[in-house]
Amino acid sequence: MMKRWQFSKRLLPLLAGLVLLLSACGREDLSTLNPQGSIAQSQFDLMKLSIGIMTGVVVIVFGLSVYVLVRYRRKPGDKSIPKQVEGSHKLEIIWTVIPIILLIILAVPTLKYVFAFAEDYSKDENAVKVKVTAHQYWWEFEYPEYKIRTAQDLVIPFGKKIAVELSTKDVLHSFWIPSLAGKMDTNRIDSLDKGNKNKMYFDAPEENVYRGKCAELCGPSHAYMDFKVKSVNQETFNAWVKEMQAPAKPFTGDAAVAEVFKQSCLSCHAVENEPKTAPNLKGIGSREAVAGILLNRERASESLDQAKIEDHLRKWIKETDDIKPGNKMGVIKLEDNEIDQIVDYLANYKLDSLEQINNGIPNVEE
Amino acid sequence: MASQQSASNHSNRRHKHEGRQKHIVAFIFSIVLSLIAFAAVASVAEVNATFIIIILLVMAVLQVIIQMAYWMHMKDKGHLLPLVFMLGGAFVALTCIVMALYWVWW
Amino acid sequence: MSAHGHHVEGEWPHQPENATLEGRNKVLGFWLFLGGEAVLFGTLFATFLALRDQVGDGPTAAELFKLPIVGAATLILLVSSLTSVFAVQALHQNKVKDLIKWLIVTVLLGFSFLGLEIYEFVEYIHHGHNFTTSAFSTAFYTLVGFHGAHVAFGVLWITLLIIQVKKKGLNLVTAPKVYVSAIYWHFIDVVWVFIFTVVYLMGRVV
Amino acid sequence: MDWLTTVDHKKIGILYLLAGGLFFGIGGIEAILIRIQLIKPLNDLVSEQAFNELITMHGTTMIFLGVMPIIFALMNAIVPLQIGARDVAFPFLNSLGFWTFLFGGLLLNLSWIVGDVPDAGWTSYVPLADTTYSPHHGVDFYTIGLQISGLGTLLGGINFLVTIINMRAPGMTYMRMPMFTWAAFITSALILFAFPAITVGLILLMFDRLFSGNFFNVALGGNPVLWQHIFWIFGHPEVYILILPAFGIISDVLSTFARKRLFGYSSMVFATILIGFLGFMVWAHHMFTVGLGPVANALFSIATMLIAVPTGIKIFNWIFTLWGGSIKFTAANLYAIGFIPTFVMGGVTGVMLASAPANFQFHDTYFVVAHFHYVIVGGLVLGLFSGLHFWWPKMFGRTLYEGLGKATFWMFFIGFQLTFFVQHFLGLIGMPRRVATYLPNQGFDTMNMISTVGAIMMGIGTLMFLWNIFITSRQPKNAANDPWEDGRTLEWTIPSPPPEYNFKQTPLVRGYDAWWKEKMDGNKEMTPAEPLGSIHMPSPTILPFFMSVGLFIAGFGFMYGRDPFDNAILGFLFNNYIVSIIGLGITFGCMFLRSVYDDPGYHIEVEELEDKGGRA
Ligand code: HEA
Ligand code: HEA
Ligand SMILES: [Cu+2]
Repeated sequence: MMKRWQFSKRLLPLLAGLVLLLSACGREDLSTLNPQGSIAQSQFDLMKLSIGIMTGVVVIVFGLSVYVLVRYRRKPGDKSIPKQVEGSHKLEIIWTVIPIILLIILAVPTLKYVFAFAEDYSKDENAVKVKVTAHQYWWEFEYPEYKIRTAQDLVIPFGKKIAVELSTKDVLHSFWIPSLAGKMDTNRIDSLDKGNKNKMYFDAPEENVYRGKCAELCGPSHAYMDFKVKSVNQETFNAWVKEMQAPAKPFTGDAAVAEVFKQSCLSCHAVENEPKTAPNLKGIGSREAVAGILLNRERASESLDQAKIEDHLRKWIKETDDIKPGNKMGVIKLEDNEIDQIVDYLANYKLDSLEQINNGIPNVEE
Repeated sequence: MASQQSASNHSNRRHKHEGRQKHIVAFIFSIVLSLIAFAAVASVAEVNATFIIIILLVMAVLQVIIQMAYWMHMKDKGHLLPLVFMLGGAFVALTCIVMALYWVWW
Repeated sequence: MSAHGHHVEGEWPHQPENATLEGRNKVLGFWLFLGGEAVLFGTLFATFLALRDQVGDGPTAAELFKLPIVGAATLILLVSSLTSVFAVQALHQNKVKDLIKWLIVTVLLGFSFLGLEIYEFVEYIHHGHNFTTSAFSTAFYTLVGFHGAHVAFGVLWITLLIIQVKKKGLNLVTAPKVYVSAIYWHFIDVVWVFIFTVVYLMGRVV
Repeated sequence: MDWLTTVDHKKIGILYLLAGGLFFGIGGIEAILIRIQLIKPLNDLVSEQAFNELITMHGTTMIFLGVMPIIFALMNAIVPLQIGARDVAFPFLNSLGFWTFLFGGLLLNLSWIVGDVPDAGWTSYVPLADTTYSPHHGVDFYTIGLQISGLGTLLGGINFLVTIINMRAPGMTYMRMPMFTWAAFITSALILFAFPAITVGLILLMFDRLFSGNFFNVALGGNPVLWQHIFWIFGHPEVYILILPAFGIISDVLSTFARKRLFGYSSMVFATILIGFLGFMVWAHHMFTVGLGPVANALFSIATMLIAVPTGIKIFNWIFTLWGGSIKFTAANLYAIGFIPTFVMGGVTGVMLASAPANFQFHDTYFVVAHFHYVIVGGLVLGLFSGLHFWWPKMFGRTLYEGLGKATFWMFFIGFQLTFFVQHFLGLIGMPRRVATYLPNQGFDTMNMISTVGAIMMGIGTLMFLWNIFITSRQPKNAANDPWEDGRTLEWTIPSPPPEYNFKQTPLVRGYDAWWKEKMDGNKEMTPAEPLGSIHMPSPTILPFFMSVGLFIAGFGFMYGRDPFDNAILGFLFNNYIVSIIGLGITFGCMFLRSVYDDPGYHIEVEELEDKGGRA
């Protein structure tokens, strides 16, 4: 008995060290091991607990195995027959009961969080409601309270609960922001708004930009279906809402191209808040990425790179099928000067409210 | 195997004599149970639907038990393994049905 | 455990289907197969139950189903199950003529069941209830159709057995086959009990 | 020709091994391609579409066509011997099962040649697998190929169940059966109950795709979640179908090479049954993020965790089998010993995944990929290698080279750990699975590279194994009856390879570890349970082969039934389903023949037995 305790005592610092190692892992805007939001934090706590238990189990099994293998190896020429043991009830009970106890230790917080995470904030006045609609291969974010709609960059006020309602327009996708909250599938809702609609909630603690991903195979461009969560302070958020509600910025190029833009682009995209089959373009010049995947900056500590924005827009218009194979846009036939003017308009369609966060957050981890 | 065989011989000999009536009784039971079920549905206007469904299911299960026991010889000796495997199948089937009723739509 | 079993040569065993190892294997194997079939139909029932209210623009179960036809089909199948029991009794008593007689009756009843089902389906199609009308219709035709296909297979199979028994007589090779086909036939009947309950009667209730 | 018509379970076992090995190789090559594509960020070795095809075919091929047939190979070759039977219960069905599996598998892989490859993942979730989003024939190859091969698996399962129930030698009670036979028994029962469910699922998907059904068509009331349920109601039992035989192999190998009776035999049996049973009640742990609600998630979390208990019982019983034993480190035993810690690592990550709230983070990431490759490759595949080394002499009469076998083990094992250990961390730091590539600067690069290097080492390991087979096959067939000298069970009492009738005289079993008991009692051979007599054998037949060809043709015909054809004759044949009708005609015609012409079989007479007796 004494010996076993000694053994576990030596184990404890090992476990502690492991947990420490884990918590330093990965990008803070991406890793589940570097949780930022409260949900991700609880999930991380649960993970730490389970990793602790499992490491214990593994160490015990390894330890026993190594001991047995070293101690009972057959010497060359050994013809002796070991004692044929049938089994041992005492041991059987030990290795039935101990795992059960370990499982109970894991099951209790599991149950607690299962119900905690299922709480419904969609009626809570203090929560910001967002309807997330997934498309092959982009994300639509509608704020029903404010009657606005955006795409790819989910703008939220930090410190508040964000109550999300999820669905998809085509195949299944899954909405995942690793450093803020675990994922939830987007299911199909039929034309009568009937179907398996999912709800979840999360929050972010501070100003930052988090990486979100699609976590359900959804076709060839599944790997490129990234999005970003921009968490800003309440004033910025309010300003942003105002800006989004205001009429769109008029096209800046010449009239002929304006017509082309209207015919070729706005047939699917919107610059106002109406629902369309393609991502809303309002304020696209201040988004984190073009098409969700062509990043305009690597980290939130840098500022958005205007050259990159223009470059990415141009690339996207010209090579959309290479960048996201299978996407619904397809290559649009445009003259070079038309592309120039459209890129110019879009790249400079900025939202002033987001200027500060777009210029880089100084204290974000490198 | 052999002992099992001869054990069932006895019951079989009796089987021969009482045989037919027993099956006809099972048949009549089946008919009556079906009739009750059909009648229950015909009376749907008057009674509460859940109640009727329960009646329907009870009738179906009873009928199936009777048919399995008599017509499929389940109640005879040497049918332990068939019973175990049929119950296994029924268990998985029931699992599927529970799934369909509770976890497909929400 | 030899192939010839242990019955005295010339005497007809009480359970001819179990008299040889091959026979015992066949009967047991068939039971196991039916265990699998139970899962097969269970999954189909589950699918049907999940989709039964999803009628879209098509007719609902309550509008569609006519109980007299279903009642008649039920009666036919129940009687055929009884005649198939009689066939097995004849088998146990080594009465070849009776056996063939009852098998023929069973097959004829099976055919009439199928006829009724086809008539029913045609009727529904006239009411705009096609395979592709709604999730309900697809699930309905799949479940009931699967059962129908089992009946059709059973009918063909038993017909083949009748021919075999006529040609080769009743012996320890043919006996297990006949016995197993009877078990199959009862199983189809049992599935039908659930179909008329769950699909038709419950369809009329809600 | 002999091989096409054989109904001998030992030869069918070898056929399963060949076919399974071929598909394992194909699946492995697909794995290597996946890994090379992922070796660095934004790699473009293969297109995104091709990548999805690779993962789909890798998962499907490995599970259904690679490892399951190898399991069936060992079960065919060994189970009848372990229970002292002359043959399986249904030699004809056994052969039919093999050929339907093979032609189903060929149909599935024909997709590579046709160019329409399944691309919706091995789970084939709708609507992605619908005709709207996967309009080419890829998924049709999946639904129809798997239906045909699944039929073969189901037949095999029933066959083993009846064999084990009805064909045991006198004295071989259930509680004296070797663990591998027990595992085969429970695995077969799981097959019996799980495969019909996936068959229905595949039929529904096929109806939707080929005949415009609405099961999963949301616009007309269908429900995609239904598919997920049906898939996983099959899918979870399937993973125990895979692992239980490995448990059986490990039990037999460890006790043999520790020269010790399996510790806690009856609790091992009990645990196997319990795992099989619980396996049907946990499927929704693959669906925690689907949105079933907190009650379902809670129930399935707890149910899933419970499986750790019976599995733990097994693990500790193995360790205590070794405890106090006299352990010999043969290649077979190395694989078995390597299995224990590796499988436990995979198992405990399974329990982590079972915690629904944490699963929201793990799900669909490389953490899951790491989990299941630890249990499948680190568990099952190591188990299969162990079993193959162990029973190779029994199957082929030649012993694989020990030295090369051990080197192979180390190559494969180290490669395995490199490949999959880092994947846990990849998942945790945010890498989703099934991504064709990834952006740089996310901290994924180094670990992906390590993973790819490991995969290549596994590939080299597999090649070394093939080389071992090759050079061994050029040696004389001289394996002794009991080549390991510590054999415990009945298969080691007969020549290697066994004669077609296995046992000249059915042995009388007097206890658990029947052969070991006789050895300990000083006997040189088993006591026969019957006098020497002529042996009845089933005749070879080509019908199963043609029945399967018929299904293959029919399936192919259905797939193209609604396609436009340029060629008028082809169009006529396919669009009127004449091809399918011909195929089904062949199958049913063969069934008819089989039913009408009874197989009289043939007898091996006593004189013949006596002069065959000495020869292998
Ligand atoms: C051979 C195959 C195999 C085996 C044996 C297992 C075994 C287990 N699996 Fe795994 N699993 C897969 C193959 C397998 N799995 C596959 C292929 C997938 C992914 C499919 C896909 O999405 O493509 C998957 C996915 C998967 C998921 C879903 C993940 C997700 O997609 O989000 C979950 C969740 O609960 C899970 C759990 C488990 C558990 C609890 C076990 C248990 O049976 C493990 C039990 C074993 C142990 C626990 C170790 C030994 C025990 C002890 C030493 C006792 C003490 C232990 C404790 C107290 C913890 N598995
Ligand atoms: C039995 C099951 C099984 C086995 C054995 C394996 C074995 C391997 N798997 Fe696989 N895997 C799955 C089942 C399996 N896998 C499943 C179900 C999925 C999920 C699919 C999905 O998402 O839908 C998956 C997914 C999967 C992924 C994730 C893909 C993704 O999500 O994007 C990866 C990536 O590393 C991977 C790698 C490997 C590797 C390196 C091996 C190695 O162990 C392979 C080692 C073998 C070899 C390298 C063979 C070498 C070949 C030769 C030497 C040639 C011989 C030639 C002939 C005989 C013809 N697998
Ligand atoms: Cu599982």
